[in-house]
Amino acid sequence: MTSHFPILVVIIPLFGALLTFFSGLTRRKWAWQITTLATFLSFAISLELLFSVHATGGISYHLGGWAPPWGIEYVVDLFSGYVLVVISFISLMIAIFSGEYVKKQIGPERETNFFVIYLLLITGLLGMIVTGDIFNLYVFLEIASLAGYALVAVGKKKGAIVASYNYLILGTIGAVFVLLGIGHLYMVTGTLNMADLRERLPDLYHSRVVLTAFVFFVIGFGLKFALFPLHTWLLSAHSLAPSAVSAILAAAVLKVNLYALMRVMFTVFTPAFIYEAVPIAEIFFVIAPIAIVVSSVMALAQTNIKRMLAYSSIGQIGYIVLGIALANETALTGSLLHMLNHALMKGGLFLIAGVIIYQTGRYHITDWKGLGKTMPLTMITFTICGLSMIGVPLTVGFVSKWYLAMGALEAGRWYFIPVILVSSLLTAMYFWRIIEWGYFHEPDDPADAADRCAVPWGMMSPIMLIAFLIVFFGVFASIPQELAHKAAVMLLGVR
Amino acid sequence: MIIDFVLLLLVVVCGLAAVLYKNILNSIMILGAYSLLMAILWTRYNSVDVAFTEAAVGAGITTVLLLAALSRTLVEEEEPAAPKKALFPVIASISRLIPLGVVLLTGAVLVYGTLDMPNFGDPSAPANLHVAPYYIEKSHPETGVINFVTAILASYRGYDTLGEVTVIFTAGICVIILLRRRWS
Amino acid sequence: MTEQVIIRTVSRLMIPFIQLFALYVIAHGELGPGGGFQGGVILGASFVLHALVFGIKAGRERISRRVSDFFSPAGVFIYAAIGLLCLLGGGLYLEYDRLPLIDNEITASQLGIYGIEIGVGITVAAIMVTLFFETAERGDD
Amino acid sequence: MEAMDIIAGKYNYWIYITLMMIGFYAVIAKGNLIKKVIGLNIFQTAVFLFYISLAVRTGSTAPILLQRAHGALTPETAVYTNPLPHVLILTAIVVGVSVTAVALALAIRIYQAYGTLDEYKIAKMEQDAE
Repeated sequence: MTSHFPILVVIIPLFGALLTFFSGLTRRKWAWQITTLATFLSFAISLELLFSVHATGGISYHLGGWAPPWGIEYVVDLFSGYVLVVISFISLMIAIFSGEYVKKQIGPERETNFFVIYLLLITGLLGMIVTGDIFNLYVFLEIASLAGYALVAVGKKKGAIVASYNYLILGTIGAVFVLLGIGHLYMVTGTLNMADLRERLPDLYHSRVVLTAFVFFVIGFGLKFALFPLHTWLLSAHSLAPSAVSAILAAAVLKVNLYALMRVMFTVFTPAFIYEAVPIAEIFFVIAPIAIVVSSVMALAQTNIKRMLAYSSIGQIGYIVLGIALANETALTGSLLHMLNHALMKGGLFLIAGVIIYQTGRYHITDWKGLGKTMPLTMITFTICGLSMIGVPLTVGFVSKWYLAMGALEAGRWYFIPVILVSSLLTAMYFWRIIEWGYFHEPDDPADAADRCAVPWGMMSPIMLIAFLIVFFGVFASIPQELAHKAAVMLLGVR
Repeated sequence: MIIDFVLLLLVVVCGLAAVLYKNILNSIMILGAYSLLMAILWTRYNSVDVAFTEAAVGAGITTVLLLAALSRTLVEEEEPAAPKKALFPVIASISRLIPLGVVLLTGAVLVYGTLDMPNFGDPSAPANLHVAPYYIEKSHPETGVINFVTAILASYRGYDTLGEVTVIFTAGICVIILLRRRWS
Repeated sequence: MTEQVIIRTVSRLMIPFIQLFALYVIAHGELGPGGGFQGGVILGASFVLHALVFGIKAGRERISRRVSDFFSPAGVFIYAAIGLLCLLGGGLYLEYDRLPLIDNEITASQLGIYGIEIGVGITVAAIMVTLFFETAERGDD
Repeated sequence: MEAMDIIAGKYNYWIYITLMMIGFYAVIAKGNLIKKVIGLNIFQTAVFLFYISLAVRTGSTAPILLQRAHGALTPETAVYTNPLPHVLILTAIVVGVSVTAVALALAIRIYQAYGTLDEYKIAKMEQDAE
């Protein structure tokens, strides 16, 4: 059975979605239970896969028994194994959280279908991670995208539907661009398998067709993971969606689309192409600092907590992109670590915002007066996530920023260090406001303090686990660092 | 050859007309014609399966869905909202040109890429030489299927097709969650 | 109203044939153009045609929400489950040659392909029906 | 002569690029939400035309094994069109109709909530609401 893990990790959420839908037809309320079980199994299998690739090297699984390049291949290596664990973990946390959250925020009649779509989203994301076939990547990209569009619109906010529509239009343009890129590559190589493409491309590095394909991949995926300045859809989609959905979009969907671009850049085109044949690093060197600083400034100007978090995501994507452009092991390690860290921090922050809105209905941080007294546990976890976003030592946020800064020095580009510092300072300012409102102001109505403590444990426990991990991996940084470093070496070594 | 050319021109004309008509009902009808012409064109390019699908989906289901959506909304394209008094009229008029610029830029990139492509119909184009001949030689002995497209669709790339069915299932559930009113 | 009568009579006559043709297309994908997807679309379209001619309400009587809801995931389930059956036979996912209980590899492969085409057809037909009715049905009727 | 060769030799690709630009323009420049979906369809179909075009081999026959009438079941007797892009586009057509359906569902919901399908009017209402 172990040998089938690469496919099971994707197919279990799919079966979960189907069973959830069937259970809905029989009026049984098993949606949340099935979802949690399916995401848990996926997470467990991902962990086992990561251990085994760490011990013995990459796994290739031939779907349908057809050898690549004729059939579709699934590939688990250190990079995909690492991202698989991150995404399946965060999807498990958000699934647990959603049990109570969905009942109140989305409504009982939509509950079953919410979880069906949630599981389909996870199927799509996990499928994108393990696939070694570039067209299969597109198919699963579309599963994840469609599910994502619908999830944005299920909330009660009117504007969310418009946000979802805009997300759909830009997302589809991105997907069609990816499809065009695939067509261009297929045209000159005659294959769709990523490993096979890598072998056949070097002779064609100066072909205009290949260059065009590369441009469309970057723009297509860039639209999907909100690469500055293609991020416009993100702000309304992430801020108006229900908080659990915002969390999965920011923590998982952005990451997986970024992963897909990295997959294409590093294992299809190889570092030799992306760093030497095209000026993509130079472009990222311009985009990333602007994204990092501008988004921090804009986040500082927001009073709506979710909009603030959405702006901050654009900057965090900027950090990851910067690490890719710096092109050395240290910086790329930083990027990979930041993918994990941002998934934990932003996932955690959106869930916490969800809890506070769930309990108090307050979106504006100026209304969060005295939350430190009325919802102490929630505010502590918020503070931990906030400190990590700033990059305070002993949190994960510090580790990845440290690696990025060291990578910048190593690349001889010291001028990115002030950028990181300024952005950290701005981040400190916009989180400090909230912490100040929460701890140093008296609550409007102290009487309801007791009432507000009663956040369901089903919602609090995943948040507390995330906050714990932020500190744990901040202190014992070597565990993810070792994995990320090995994955970075593998990516850069594929020459 | 001449027929292909006429069909291609007709497709472009239909595409333009579908975009330019103010009345959306007309647009939808022309879009249906566009899909049907596309299907005929593809039959001429020997892709019978795709043509069949495009005729059923593009000209059939898509048109019906568009009409159904139209019956619940508006038939005419509305007059655009009165433009706000712009502080800098120059910037406002430039910003209206941005979409055109984006489109032209995309077109330019595509033209640039196309310059290095093998000619249309080139039998020795790389796309036809690497993986494809294997299917043509082996698919019947290996899968027992006569239609190569079905053999690849269902067997060699059967997992893609599972993904495809999942996509359409996802779309169904998405539409249900968005539009269903009475849940009982 | 005579036009209506003509359309209704013709549709009543045509729909069974369209459905028969749809089944033919689903089953015939191995030999000629067509397959589960095309056949499924035609099957779904036959119900849509019925609803267009006789009204949405009459259409829903022909194929109720319970039925289309049940069949939508059923097709995907059949497809994915055939993949799992191949695991039981000792093969890889969707490796039809290894379907359990069938000795001849080519027969197994053909059966597997038939099975998934039927799965595709079921889901596509049911979803097409769902898409149409959910889009066209107003909340108040 | 070379320029003529480029123009005539790749005429199909020029057509698909034109169509793609038409569709893309409608998607990003049109204000009506249903018109955008129509543009999206043209945009996607243009890419399908690209895939189908790259599969064409002059003088080839449809990718279905020529059979019994000629006695032999060997594929060598004929040159077939490349079947792989056809398979990919079958999948992509399904994706296209799925996206269209979801986009239309959203457009209907937007119309119910705002009473208009004009992007700019909706944006204005959203601004006023804030």
